[in-house]
Amino acid sequence: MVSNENVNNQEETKWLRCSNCRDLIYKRIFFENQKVCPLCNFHYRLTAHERIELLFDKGSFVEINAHLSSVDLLGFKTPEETYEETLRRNQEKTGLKEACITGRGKIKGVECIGIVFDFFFMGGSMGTVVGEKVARAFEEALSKELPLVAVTASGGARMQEGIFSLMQMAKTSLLAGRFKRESQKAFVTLMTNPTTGGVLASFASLADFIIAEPGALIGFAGPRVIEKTVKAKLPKGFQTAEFLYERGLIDMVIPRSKLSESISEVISIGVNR
Amino acid sequence: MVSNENVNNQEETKWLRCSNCRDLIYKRIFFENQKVCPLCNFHYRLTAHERIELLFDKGSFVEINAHLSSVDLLGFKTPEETYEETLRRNQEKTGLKEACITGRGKIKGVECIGIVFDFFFMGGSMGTVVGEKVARAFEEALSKELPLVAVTASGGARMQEGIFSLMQMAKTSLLAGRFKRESQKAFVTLMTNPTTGGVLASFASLADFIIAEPGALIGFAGPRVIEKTVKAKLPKGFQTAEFLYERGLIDMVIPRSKLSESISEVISIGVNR
Amino acid sequence: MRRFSYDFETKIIDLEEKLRKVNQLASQNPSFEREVKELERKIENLKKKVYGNPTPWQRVLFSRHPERPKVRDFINALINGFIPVQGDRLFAADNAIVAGIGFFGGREVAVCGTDKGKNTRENLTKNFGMAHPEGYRKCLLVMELAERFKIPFLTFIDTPGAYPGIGAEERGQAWAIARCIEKMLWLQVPTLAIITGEGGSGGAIAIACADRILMLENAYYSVISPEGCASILWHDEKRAEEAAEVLKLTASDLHSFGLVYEVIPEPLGGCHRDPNKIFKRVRESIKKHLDELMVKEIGTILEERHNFYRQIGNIFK
Amino acid sequence: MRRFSYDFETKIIDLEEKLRKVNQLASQNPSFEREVKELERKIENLKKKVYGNPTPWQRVLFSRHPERPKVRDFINALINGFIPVQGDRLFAADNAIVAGIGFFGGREVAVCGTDKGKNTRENLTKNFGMAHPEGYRKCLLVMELAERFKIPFLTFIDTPGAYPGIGAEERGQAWAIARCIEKMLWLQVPTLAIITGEGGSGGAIAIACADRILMLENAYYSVISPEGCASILWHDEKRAEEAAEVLKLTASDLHSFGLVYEVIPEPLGGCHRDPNKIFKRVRESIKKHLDELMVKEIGTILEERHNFYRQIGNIFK
Ligand SMILES: [Zn+2]
Ligand SMILES: [Zn+2]
Repeated sequence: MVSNENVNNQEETKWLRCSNCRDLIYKRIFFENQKVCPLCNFHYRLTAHERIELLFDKGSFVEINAHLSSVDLLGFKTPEETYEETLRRNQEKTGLKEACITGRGKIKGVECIGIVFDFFFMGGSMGTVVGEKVARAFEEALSKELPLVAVTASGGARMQEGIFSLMQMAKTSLLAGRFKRESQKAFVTLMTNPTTGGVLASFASLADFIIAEPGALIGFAGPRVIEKTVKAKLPKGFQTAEFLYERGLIDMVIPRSKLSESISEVISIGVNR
Repeated sequence: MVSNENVNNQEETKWLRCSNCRDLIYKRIFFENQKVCPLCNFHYRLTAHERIELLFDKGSFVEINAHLSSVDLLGFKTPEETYEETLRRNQEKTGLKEACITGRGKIKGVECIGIVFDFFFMGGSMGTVVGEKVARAFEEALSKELPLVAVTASGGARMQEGIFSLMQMAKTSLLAGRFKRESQKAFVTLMTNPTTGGVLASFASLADFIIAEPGALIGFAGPRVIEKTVKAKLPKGFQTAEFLYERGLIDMVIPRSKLSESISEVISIGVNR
Repeated sequence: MRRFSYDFETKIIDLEEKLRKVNQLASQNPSFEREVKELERKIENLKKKVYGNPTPWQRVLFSRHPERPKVRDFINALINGFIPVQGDRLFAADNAIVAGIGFFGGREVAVCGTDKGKNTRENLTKNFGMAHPEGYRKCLLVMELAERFKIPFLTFIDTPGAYPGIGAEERGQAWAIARCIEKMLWLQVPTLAIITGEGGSGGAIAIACADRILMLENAYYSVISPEGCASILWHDEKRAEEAAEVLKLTASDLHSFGLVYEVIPEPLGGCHRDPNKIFKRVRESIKKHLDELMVKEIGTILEERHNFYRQIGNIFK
Repeated sequence: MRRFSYDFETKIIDLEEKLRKVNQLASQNPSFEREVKELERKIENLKKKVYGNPTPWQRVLFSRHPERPKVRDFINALINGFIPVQGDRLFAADNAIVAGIGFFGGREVAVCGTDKGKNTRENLTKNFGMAHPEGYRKCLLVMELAERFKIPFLTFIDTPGAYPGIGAEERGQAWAIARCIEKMLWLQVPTLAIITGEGGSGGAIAIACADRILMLENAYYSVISPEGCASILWHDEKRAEEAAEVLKLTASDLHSFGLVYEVIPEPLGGCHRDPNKIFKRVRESIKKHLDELMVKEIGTILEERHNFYRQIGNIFK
């Protein structure tokens, strides 16, 4: 992440150091630039709220199913922490109830249902509540005849909910499948850094069109797991958005500043029918 | 092909030379072995009649649409020969009216519709009559609720019929598609040496199960065309049945002696429903 | 810079070059205007003579003209808000196929086309418009999108054929083409194919099995390239010109056979001489045919489509 | 040859070895029969003690036992006239997936399974039962065959997970798995999944979204391997045993959650100790569930299937 390490003390309120290019960024520019490094174009992670503010027309987003909050279905605990403690810690840290926000809003004037993941909440992992919110978002889009935009940032399934978490892959794919069969509106996924595991291997990759942010890590297995399995260094750029674009797995790589425009074009499909 | 070149004169009635392994084969053994070289297992081409005799239960095959014979739709002629002359020459050579025979018969007791190509008739090329016979075979299988077995041996579309020949790819694919949508009986292709071009790129590769004879050349483009395009020697075994089997494009490579058995098993699917 | 020309039109290109120069002079010195007029008349006459009744082979040459508008030029000119589909979501992104969804007029359409490059560098990434299996599988995806959104499916075709290469065979070129043909014939939306340049064999028919096939006047559509045909018949690729005659591959031949629904006329000498005119004509033609197709029930469309492809060439002894 | 054993069962395996020897002696010298009886009793008691109430981790070990029947053993034992589907008709033939059509009893079924090898050589060609995208795409083909022939779709699952490799990522492992899940959930025929050994995460659920999920007693089904979980929680794979506890991954856990329809009991100490018995039980179980499913309308089946997957884990604050 961006930090102010090695920044001259007097100046540390003004400057940040980019963890990617290691160069100094003027703080105000960094935030004006939507948390993209103006020097190396590295796209820093956004919180779900930041993403919503960036993507949706000002004040248009209205959250739905905000109240849903996870319970500990397995009685999952380690000597260090119970799952309920983990949840509470993440809720306090992020101010969110769960790892995604869903709602209805407008992107460049085009009304749609949005699913926005927050990686800062337990790595954007998909447990029963995330799965349920995703499912309800599809149902809402279907019943309101609106397009659906899913913005993913997730390490995958939520280990702490065990098999229930794995089963959210089925639940969300079921609903994505229903939407594609019963609606004529578009379903678009915007994959941001990172989108991996059970979220990628379920509804996210089933979209009509897949857009990604530059440099985003996108893959089924994590790079370290792969490295360990194949016992070799991974090729440069492996599992980046650009890598998948080259291989025809995603349709567009769009810089953050152009996302609203591109997404609004895609979700315009069928809007007037 | 098998020949008696370089065979000692006195013995030439008894021996043949295998064009593949260059070894001598005892003639009687060669024919007993269904025209497969007993030494190198090379599968020599069969005429449509030989194939029918080998595959179908004795006396069970009854030809349909035998009368269909091509006309010259384009007025195709070269300074050397008109298309009608080419047709007549091939009819006299093979005793066939066209490059495939279609009919109804039994394979190890299982009734089915058969399409059997004859490479000796203009390289088994698919013109309007072949296309029509294939289409009618599918229709017959559909209306009689029988499985369909297509035995292909073809260089592709028939140049002399120009665009009409190309359009047989559409016609036969349309009917293969109809059969797969409306029938619950099996559609099996047996690809023999060679199966290429427009026949492979239409109904033949749309089968539920694809079987091939060992060593058969199977591919979209001819090896010489590819060699010319890529300006390189082709890998050993390229475009053989075994090569495609390794790559998951066909399901089985079955020696000639076991074909009836294997095909009868496959077409038993759904027969009793 | 010397413009590209074929042997039979060198004179015209030369005169046009001269005309350009004389025009420049005339703009400064009005006394040259008479010369301009004369040159124009000369060129006009020569064009009528040379271009008035092109041989099949000359049409093949026009269809391959390096300056001929490429498929993406047609898409750029005719489709607004084009949203590209990049690859097959299986193996690769084939640049020889341009595909996506966009607006034709106010109407949403799904579009696929075989795209050639405009120069050597582009042609390397686009394989000279010869698609790999992954290109055809990209088309399958877009066909699914057309059904998913219940919008018409449009194809633009300009390809010497499907790519004959090692990887293409390894990954089932024939399988991909057959799947495309079958799927397009059964597609539950209206379909329209426009052959804008080369309609090369299996590589073309893969995405040409439409309700109506339109062809530009100088496009060709053939079971085999003239060169390939000559090579088989006479073991001599140079006799392609003769082969082009016997194959009956021109738009007007195919229209007379009842296979092509409409021939879209080109400016004299090939549509690269006036791209905007051809874009306009193609636009009008597509609009007319889509309008006609869109008022029909989908059941009727499929029945007519199937009847059409079922009866092709049904003349037997 | 020394038989394979886990630490906690070494004593049993040792005694069984002795029993075999004493049995040989007894066949020649009846005076040993008493010793046989005694050993048998001893073993029986020990088995009850050691095997009677295995920990989750011990079940994981059983599920991975090298002698445990592999998926193709189940297919060989239960399916007659098996006609294999070799590959995905797109890119490759993945040996980690066994798939095809055959007869279960007198009934036609389409079958897919993740197959492990029985030795190192086999495991190399089968990637230890970890499928590549082409393996899952082979399953998609077989699902289409199931619909085409209107026959039930059966899956056998025994995989540590989908293969985490470079080629697998390049060719869209996640895309293939998602497609499988979606297609299976919408498949227009009855479906049945049997987890026979390891039910490893995404690689397992890809072909486990069935109307009913059955599990062998010592099989496990988990969002992550115990090792992976331990590695994340404590940066220590060796604490897999603890992770196996917290993950609640055993058949009986999953049955109590209502996720698994039936647990098929295994012989004490794991089903490799009596393969024929487990084949018989699995056969009976499949028969029962297919019989029950086949009398339902397909509309009812899909409705029940969708309701089931829609409500999983719906307990919120
Ligand atoms: Zn930077
Ligand atoms: Zn030989």
